[in-house]
Amino acid sequence: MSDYILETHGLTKEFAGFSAVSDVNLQVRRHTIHALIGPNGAGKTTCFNLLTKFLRPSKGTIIYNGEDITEMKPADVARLGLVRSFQISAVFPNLTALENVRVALQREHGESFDFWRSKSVLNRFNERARALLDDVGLSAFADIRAAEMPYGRKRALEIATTLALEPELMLLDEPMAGMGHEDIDKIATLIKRIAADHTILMVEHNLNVVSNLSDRITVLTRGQILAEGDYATLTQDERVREAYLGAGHA
Amino acid sequence: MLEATAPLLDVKGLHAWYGESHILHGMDFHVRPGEVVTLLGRNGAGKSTTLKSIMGIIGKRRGSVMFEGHETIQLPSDRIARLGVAFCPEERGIFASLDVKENLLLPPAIRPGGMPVERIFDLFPNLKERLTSQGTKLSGGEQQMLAIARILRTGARFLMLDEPTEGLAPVIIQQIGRTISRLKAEGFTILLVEQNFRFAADLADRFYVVEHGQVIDTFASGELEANMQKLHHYLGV
Amino acid sequence: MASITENAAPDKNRSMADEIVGFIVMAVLLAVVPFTGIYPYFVMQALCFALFACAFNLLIGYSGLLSFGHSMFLGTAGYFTAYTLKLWGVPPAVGVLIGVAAAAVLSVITGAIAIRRQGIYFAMITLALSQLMFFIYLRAPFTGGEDGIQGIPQGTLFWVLDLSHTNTLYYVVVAVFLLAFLLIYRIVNSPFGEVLKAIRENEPRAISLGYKVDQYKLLAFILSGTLAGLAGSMKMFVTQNASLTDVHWTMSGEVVLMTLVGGLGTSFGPVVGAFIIVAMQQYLASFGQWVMVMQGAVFIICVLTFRRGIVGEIAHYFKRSL
Amino acid sequence: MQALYGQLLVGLINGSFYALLSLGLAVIFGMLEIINFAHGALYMIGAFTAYFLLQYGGLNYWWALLLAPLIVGAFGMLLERTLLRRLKGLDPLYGLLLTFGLALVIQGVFQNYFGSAGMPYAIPDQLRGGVNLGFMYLPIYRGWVVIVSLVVCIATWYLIERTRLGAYLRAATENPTLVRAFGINVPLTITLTYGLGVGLAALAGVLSAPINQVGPLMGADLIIVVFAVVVIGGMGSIMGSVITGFALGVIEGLTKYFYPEASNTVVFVLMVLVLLVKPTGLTGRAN
Repeated sequence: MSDYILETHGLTKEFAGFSAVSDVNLQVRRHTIHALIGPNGAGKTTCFNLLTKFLRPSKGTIIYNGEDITEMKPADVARLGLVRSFQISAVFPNLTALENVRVALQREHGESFDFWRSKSVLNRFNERARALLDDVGLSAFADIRAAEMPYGRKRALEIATTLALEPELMLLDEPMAGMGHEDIDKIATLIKRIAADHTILMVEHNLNVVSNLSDRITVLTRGQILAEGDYATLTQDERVREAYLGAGHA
Repeated sequence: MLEATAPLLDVKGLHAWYGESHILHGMDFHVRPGEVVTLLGRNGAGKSTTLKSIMGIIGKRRGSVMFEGHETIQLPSDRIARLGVAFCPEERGIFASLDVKENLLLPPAIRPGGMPVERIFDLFPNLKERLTSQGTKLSGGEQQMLAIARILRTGARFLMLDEPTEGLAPVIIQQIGRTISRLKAEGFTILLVEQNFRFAADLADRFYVVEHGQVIDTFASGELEANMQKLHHYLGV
Repeated sequence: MASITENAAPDKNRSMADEIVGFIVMAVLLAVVPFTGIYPYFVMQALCFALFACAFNLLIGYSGLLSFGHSMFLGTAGYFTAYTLKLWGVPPAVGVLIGVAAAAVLSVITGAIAIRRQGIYFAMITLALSQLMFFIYLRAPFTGGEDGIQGIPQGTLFWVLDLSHTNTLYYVVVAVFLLAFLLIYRIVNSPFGEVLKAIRENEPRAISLGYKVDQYKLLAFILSGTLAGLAGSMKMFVTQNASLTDVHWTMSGEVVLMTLVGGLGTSFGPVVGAFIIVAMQQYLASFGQWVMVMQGAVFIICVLTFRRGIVGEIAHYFKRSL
Repeated sequence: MQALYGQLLVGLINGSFYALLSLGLAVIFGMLEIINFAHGALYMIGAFTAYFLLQYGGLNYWWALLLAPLIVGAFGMLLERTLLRRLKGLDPLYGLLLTFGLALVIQGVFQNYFGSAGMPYAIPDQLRGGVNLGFMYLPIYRGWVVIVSLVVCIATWYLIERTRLGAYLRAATENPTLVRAFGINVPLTITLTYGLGVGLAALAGVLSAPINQVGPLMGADLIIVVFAVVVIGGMGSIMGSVITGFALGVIEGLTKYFYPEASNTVVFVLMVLVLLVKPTGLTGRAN
């Protein structure tokens, strides 16, 4: 098994007229936190949607665990252990936190087409679901409907639901966007803890948010990779600072 | 001299909601005639929502938005536009089913004194050859110029630009910077939302820092150097 | 955006107690009907439409898929049961099985075609497919064309129950209806039902968890079409004929009306809606075409001001899940 | 061979109605995101308006061609203002349910007063008779219907694709919020667009009155075929709807000649085939 869980070769996506992502060669090392950052309009979200198969690439290939998943459907890729989160909170609003996690647990063990059996048969997952909720600090909210939770908790619930699938690679889309400071620290420590036995590719906007979190950072601007490296080297890199603060104008 | 004149735009206690999420928590700021004012802040702070609330294209809003002495908080967006407010959205909003010429001529003239088309072509020369090509077949930079050009024709004197430099090459950014300073020289009043801090620093007279849907600080352009550290912290760079 | 399945997501958790109580009340009411003055044939016909509406509600109420061609399943099962009973002389139970099987096969074929599109296109495709079936049955020899299949023997069920005897037929129809109602309740509250609920609440998220959503929608369509077939077969015993009106698009519209009036996404809404619409057609028959006008008006009023429907409003008001 | 050309002509005429109606549906769907189930009923009202204008107003066919689309179009705009407007922000399926209710009301009212049979409407004198083209005999009125439909379809295409008013309509279809932020009264544009779509249906009604007789049921079955046409053609482009409408009319005509039993199912069968091959329809705009 190569030590890269995910690799892209010449990944490109053209929309009418201009290419949102052009010729991106990304390599995500196993059991690390890899951050994909860049200012607005850099093509982060397009890149993210290409990797999670919610968008079809115009050119290039995506290799996951040595397998070419370029043409695969989103649901199939999720079954291989590459699971994504969403920027706008992706929970099942009218299901309780426990039920949210259980929907994910249920898929793994196959009886999702059983229309003749009572759903109480799913109660055997409750214990694992409560453990996952506990992992993300939501054990007290198991029976609360997701819609009634504040934003930070919804984000934690989403991560618990993703973890339920025991994914190998978790793709997080701006997990800290729109959060207050105290929530950011909570989610950051949670991601750090998860990274111990999972690989995480995270799209984020700000440099310092990923500073103590990521092992490796790729900076995207205008759909292309500008620079790669760890936080220390990148903060010195003038091109990165300029990409963010922008070049002065004449 | 500027302090004496009444503000062109005066926003007080502005709250706004996207569906159920409460985005603006009481914005207070103003813009005087002829000024270029920039809203700074991190992603999700509510900068774009502020512009959209002023334009009246947000689900629910409360508070006061006075424009040239008119209270616009209750008005539908087409009535606000007719008061002389022009908006250039972050995603630029170029219509794919229209060609460049149709995109350019779409916004109706709401007041005499709009910029004549020849004048627009010398501000944005490369739009001239692309008139018949389809709206979205333009490059990012050309689309941004078209989005600015089409609101100059209408006679509106107050322009709201949402992240005009987003995703653009440095040389294009410089061209847009020159255009904005020429518009400022011609007496347009501009409210700018911009991530590209240095781009905004050279253009704006005053800055407001927005966080979690509120204005938390404000600087004049002269005070920038002194507050660089604080700004970096605010912008989380 | 207020969605068509808002009833199915009650404000508080769906509690079993309310629905069990509701079911018992319904069963008792149905059981005593023959002892009251109510005309049993009216109740039997209404029950068949109630089952038809409950089957339809499984699709629209819980998966958000509006099918405008559900009459093709009602009519198909009715024709097949009528034909096998009258010309092959098979016993009633076998006739019903054949009818339901025919509806099931049709639902697999039409489902596979219609599922490829969503929302308004799905509705138009199902409408066009049922119109295709209408013209096929118009010409097919075995359906008897314009006047359909008449005078079908009711036969005796399991060699003991003589269905030509009104009260016997009545209790058989009630039994079948209650069993089917429980089956639908089971489907909604099964592991499969949980996935349907997740897809309805946030389809992209369900996909990202690895669910092949089209397969679940297709199974929901097949279950709904098959149960609608059961309603068609049962109705044949009550009306003793099978005709083109059962596959006409106005019949598809009627089942939508019944479910909308009663309450999309509620358990008992379709039953209440069916009784109201059948009563309206029966007791206002003397008004001729005005019945269609009234149905149209009820449609408009429900869509504009009464989207939860009767049972939906009651459930919402009393914070119950019905 | 005469019979083949005869059926081809019938196909072209049906195609004209399919084109006019699917064009109206596509314009309305583009702007209001509503499939107008009442479109068939409004087509029927168009024919009845011509009938009333003649019967009670003494105004002949030529007046009807002009006035019916305007009268019924205005009625359509009234419906949009009072009923359809309230559906803003709701699930588009409610639009289908509401307009289905409307279709029932309209059809029920007309059936009450006129029963189900159709009433004749005379072909105007100037368009009586026919001309022998050598390979076939062409009744003038039927030729007229095809030509008028073609002209109106192309004129509508030109209005939408090539004029400033059309640019407003296309832009408002694509991004109504932004167009309104430019100071354009989008709600009014929506009302006018619905009026245009309904006017096209009413015009088709007037054209069809002399051929298909004026009756309450004339629109009901036709609209379901038009739905299939719209599914096949996709609602991506105006010209796509028109071409698909005429093409399917001709194919239906050919089927009547070669295999008559399948004539009223061929459109649905074609829809199934198109869906299996290209789910998003010929013009490819996904739902």
